[in-house]
Amino acid sequence: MLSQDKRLVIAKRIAEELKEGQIVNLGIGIPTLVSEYLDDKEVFLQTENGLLGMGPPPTEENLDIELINAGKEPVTYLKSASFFNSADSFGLIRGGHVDVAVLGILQVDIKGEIANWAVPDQPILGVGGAMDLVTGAKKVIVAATLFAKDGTSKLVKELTYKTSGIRKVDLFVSDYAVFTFTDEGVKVLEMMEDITLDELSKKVGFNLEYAAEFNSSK
Amino acid sequence: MLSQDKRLVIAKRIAEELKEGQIVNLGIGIPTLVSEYLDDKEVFLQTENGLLGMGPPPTEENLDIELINAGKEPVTYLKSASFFNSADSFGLIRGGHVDVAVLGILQVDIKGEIANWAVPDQPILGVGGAMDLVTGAKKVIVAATLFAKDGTSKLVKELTYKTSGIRKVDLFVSDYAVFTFTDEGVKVLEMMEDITLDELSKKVGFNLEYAAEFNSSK
Amino acid sequence: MDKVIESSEIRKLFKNGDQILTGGFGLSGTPLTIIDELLETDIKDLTVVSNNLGDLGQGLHKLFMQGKIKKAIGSFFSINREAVIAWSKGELEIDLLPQGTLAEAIRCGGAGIGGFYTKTAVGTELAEGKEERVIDGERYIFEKAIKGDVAIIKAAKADRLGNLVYHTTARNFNPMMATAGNIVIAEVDEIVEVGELDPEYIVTPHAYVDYVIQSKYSKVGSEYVESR
Amino acid sequence: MDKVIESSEIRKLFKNGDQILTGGFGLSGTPLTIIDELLETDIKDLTVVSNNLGDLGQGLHKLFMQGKIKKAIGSFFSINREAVIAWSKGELEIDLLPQGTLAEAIRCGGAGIGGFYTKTAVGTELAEGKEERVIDGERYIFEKAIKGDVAIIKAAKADRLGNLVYHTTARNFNPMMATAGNIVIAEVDEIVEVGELDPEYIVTPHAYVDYVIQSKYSKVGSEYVESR
Repeated sequence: MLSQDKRLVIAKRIAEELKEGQIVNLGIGIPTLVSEYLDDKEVFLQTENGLLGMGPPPTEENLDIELINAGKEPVTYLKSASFFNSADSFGLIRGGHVDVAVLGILQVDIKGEIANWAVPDQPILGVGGAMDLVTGAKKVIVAATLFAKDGTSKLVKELTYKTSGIRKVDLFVSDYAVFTFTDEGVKVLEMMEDITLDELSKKVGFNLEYAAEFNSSK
Repeated sequence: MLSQDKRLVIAKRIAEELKEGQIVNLGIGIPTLVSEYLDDKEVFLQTENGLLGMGPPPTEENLDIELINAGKEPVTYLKSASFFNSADSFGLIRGGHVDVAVLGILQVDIKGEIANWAVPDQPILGVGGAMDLVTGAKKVIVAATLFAKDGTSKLVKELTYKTSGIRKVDLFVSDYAVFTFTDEGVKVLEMMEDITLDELSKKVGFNLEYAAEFNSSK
Repeated sequence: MDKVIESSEIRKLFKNGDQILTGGFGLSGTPLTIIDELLETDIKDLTVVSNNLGDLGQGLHKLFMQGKIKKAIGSFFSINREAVIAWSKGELEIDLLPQGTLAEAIRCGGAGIGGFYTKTAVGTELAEGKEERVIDGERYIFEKAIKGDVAIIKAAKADRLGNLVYHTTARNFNPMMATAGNIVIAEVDEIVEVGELDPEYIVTPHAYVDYVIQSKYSKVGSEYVESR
Repeated sequence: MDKVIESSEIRKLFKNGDQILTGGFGLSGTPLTIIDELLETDIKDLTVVSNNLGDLGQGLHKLFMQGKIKKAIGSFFSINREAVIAWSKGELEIDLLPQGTLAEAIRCGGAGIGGFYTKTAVGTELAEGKEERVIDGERYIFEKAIKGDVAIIKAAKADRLGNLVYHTTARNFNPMMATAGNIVIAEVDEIVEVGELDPEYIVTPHAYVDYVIQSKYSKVGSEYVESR
């Protein structure tokens, strides 16, 4: 698959995971694409700079550059929306009132701990709301291609990049497979490609197991 | 003087102390009377249950029992007013944004520490906003008759009632005299009655001194 | 989505021993209809977090008189004579907090803050047994966040999703209580359609609210009267 | 009372070494006119508290390029290439905080809270050297409140007393910054008479605001343009 196609497949699969009525925060990158696959499902998008009820990007006509999302892109708002300040916005996030956060990652380890803010060998001068979202959301889904551009697996035995927090994520939707994280660690929930468990294990570099609820029909 | 006259004299003297544009919180009792002597001076009254810009009591016609002050009496609001929640209201108080708090007291000691919440030999089940106001207001003025009903002085060498906090008050306006509190302790700033310093000292039970800025013309 | 339910349906949301966060200052902003529904249940041993325990024999006062309250956490109970007597006899536990500390502790509970340091009450009886810490040369005491099993609040208007706006000083503790309850029930004077409340002016976003009920009380002169 | 002044009058309110709290997220809600006035002064060695250091070469970015900023406290500086280079060379101090921790620390600074415990960043590099505490079985780290000498903020409308309302996501950090500055200057798009703002909807009460100036910037398409 082309890179953009992979991204869309991941976004679409995550959209299926969201439930009617949920409060959802979508991170920058693939997570942002999830909103395009929600169809009729009413989920309420929160953006940490102070809006619940974010709508699609504006047309040129109704562009308002003060009305932006956390990625600083212009957005619109829905009629159910509300605006609030940054302290209250992070109160919503950290206090456990966001049902699902969908986040990009650099790495996720086999226990579900993620690294998504600090690129190695580069000055680390940005964290934004990444750590608050990992810590506070009721459910965290990570969205990423399974392999970095240099071919290394983002699913790792131990993080080599800096951790975003001690909170374990719930789900990792990649272009090859969907992984769940329980007390027993990572398990394969679904294959997204026509690939065997052995082949996938070889690719990531360690043995993977199916989850009890593995769905082979997907 | 009759008891009510004394209260009015104290309230009037405190009104003189307030400056145009100040944010002022008036406690229950004599402090509430201060608002009647503000004349044309524009001060903004804050009430800790969530209103800045409190107006006079309502007429029967415009009574709204949800619109009350901290003493649970119906009030009105001025056109410059704003409403906020209790956490923000105490942020305003504790954060030092109230210029003057005028408070009733049971006792004030010679260093300026006050007791105004717990009556001895009675169950202590109420504190309300008393301690927040003592702690947070930029200036604290206490308003009380100098002597309790049993004749004992409210100005004492050491508190025998429970303290409201370590913060020292700035001014004590009583029916006999106005007292200031500096690092050197209590001083007499003005006489409110035709009485000598000696007579006053005898009445309170210890020696009092004039403040450097004592104003004999008052 | 529609969060509006019949008031009687809320009875099943409570259980024995719950910690109930209750909005209101005096009776202003108190969810009187929700409290009436609680009176119809056999729930007991409640811990109530509220500035006061009702007023003038109304609101939480009725709940207390029915013997449902085991413990009260708040700032001002002195005027509730019966509560004072019960406390003296050891029949009612009371945790007394300065009003600002109470408000802040609930805000923290809803915002994922574990606790905070306040200047208020340093050196007083209410600081006894509490950790003291000097920050930048000033003395502070530690206070833990407060959360609840159920928050019962009163607002002026709700839309069907649960966005809320308040009326004057009836706002008081309600917005914080709304953030800190596991289940949040809002009683309102008026229910409107989604889109009727201005997004700039919504005080409590719908994310915090689980159920909305129509209040049965109206203001008539100087009283709250059950009228519906 | 009238807090409205000419924008050039604010220059005298700053001094070398000040800690300046600045509202805004990206450029949305950033007081661009106030920053331009600062550029006209010879003030230096500033510590700036702000989510980011401007964007697209505007706002605080200009102040930084003029060499006035000694230290920045915020959550996201990565996109400011020049700041990153200066930091690498040791010419710029940076305190990096998670965005929610930053917002909360400023709110505490304005509200008389000395510090607080947050779950965010526990176990990460940003928690290094910070006190950890377990509250009810969960791990938290301690963060100190943040205050400033001057807060510079941007609102949509002010009345002449300084009551403020905001526009959509341009609200962001501004209401907190307004509470935590010793001197608070608000830049606004529109100045109205007292009484024109609804008391229920005022976000920042006038008690927090010392000076109000008219913004010289307008939104034109996808840009903020100096137009007055």
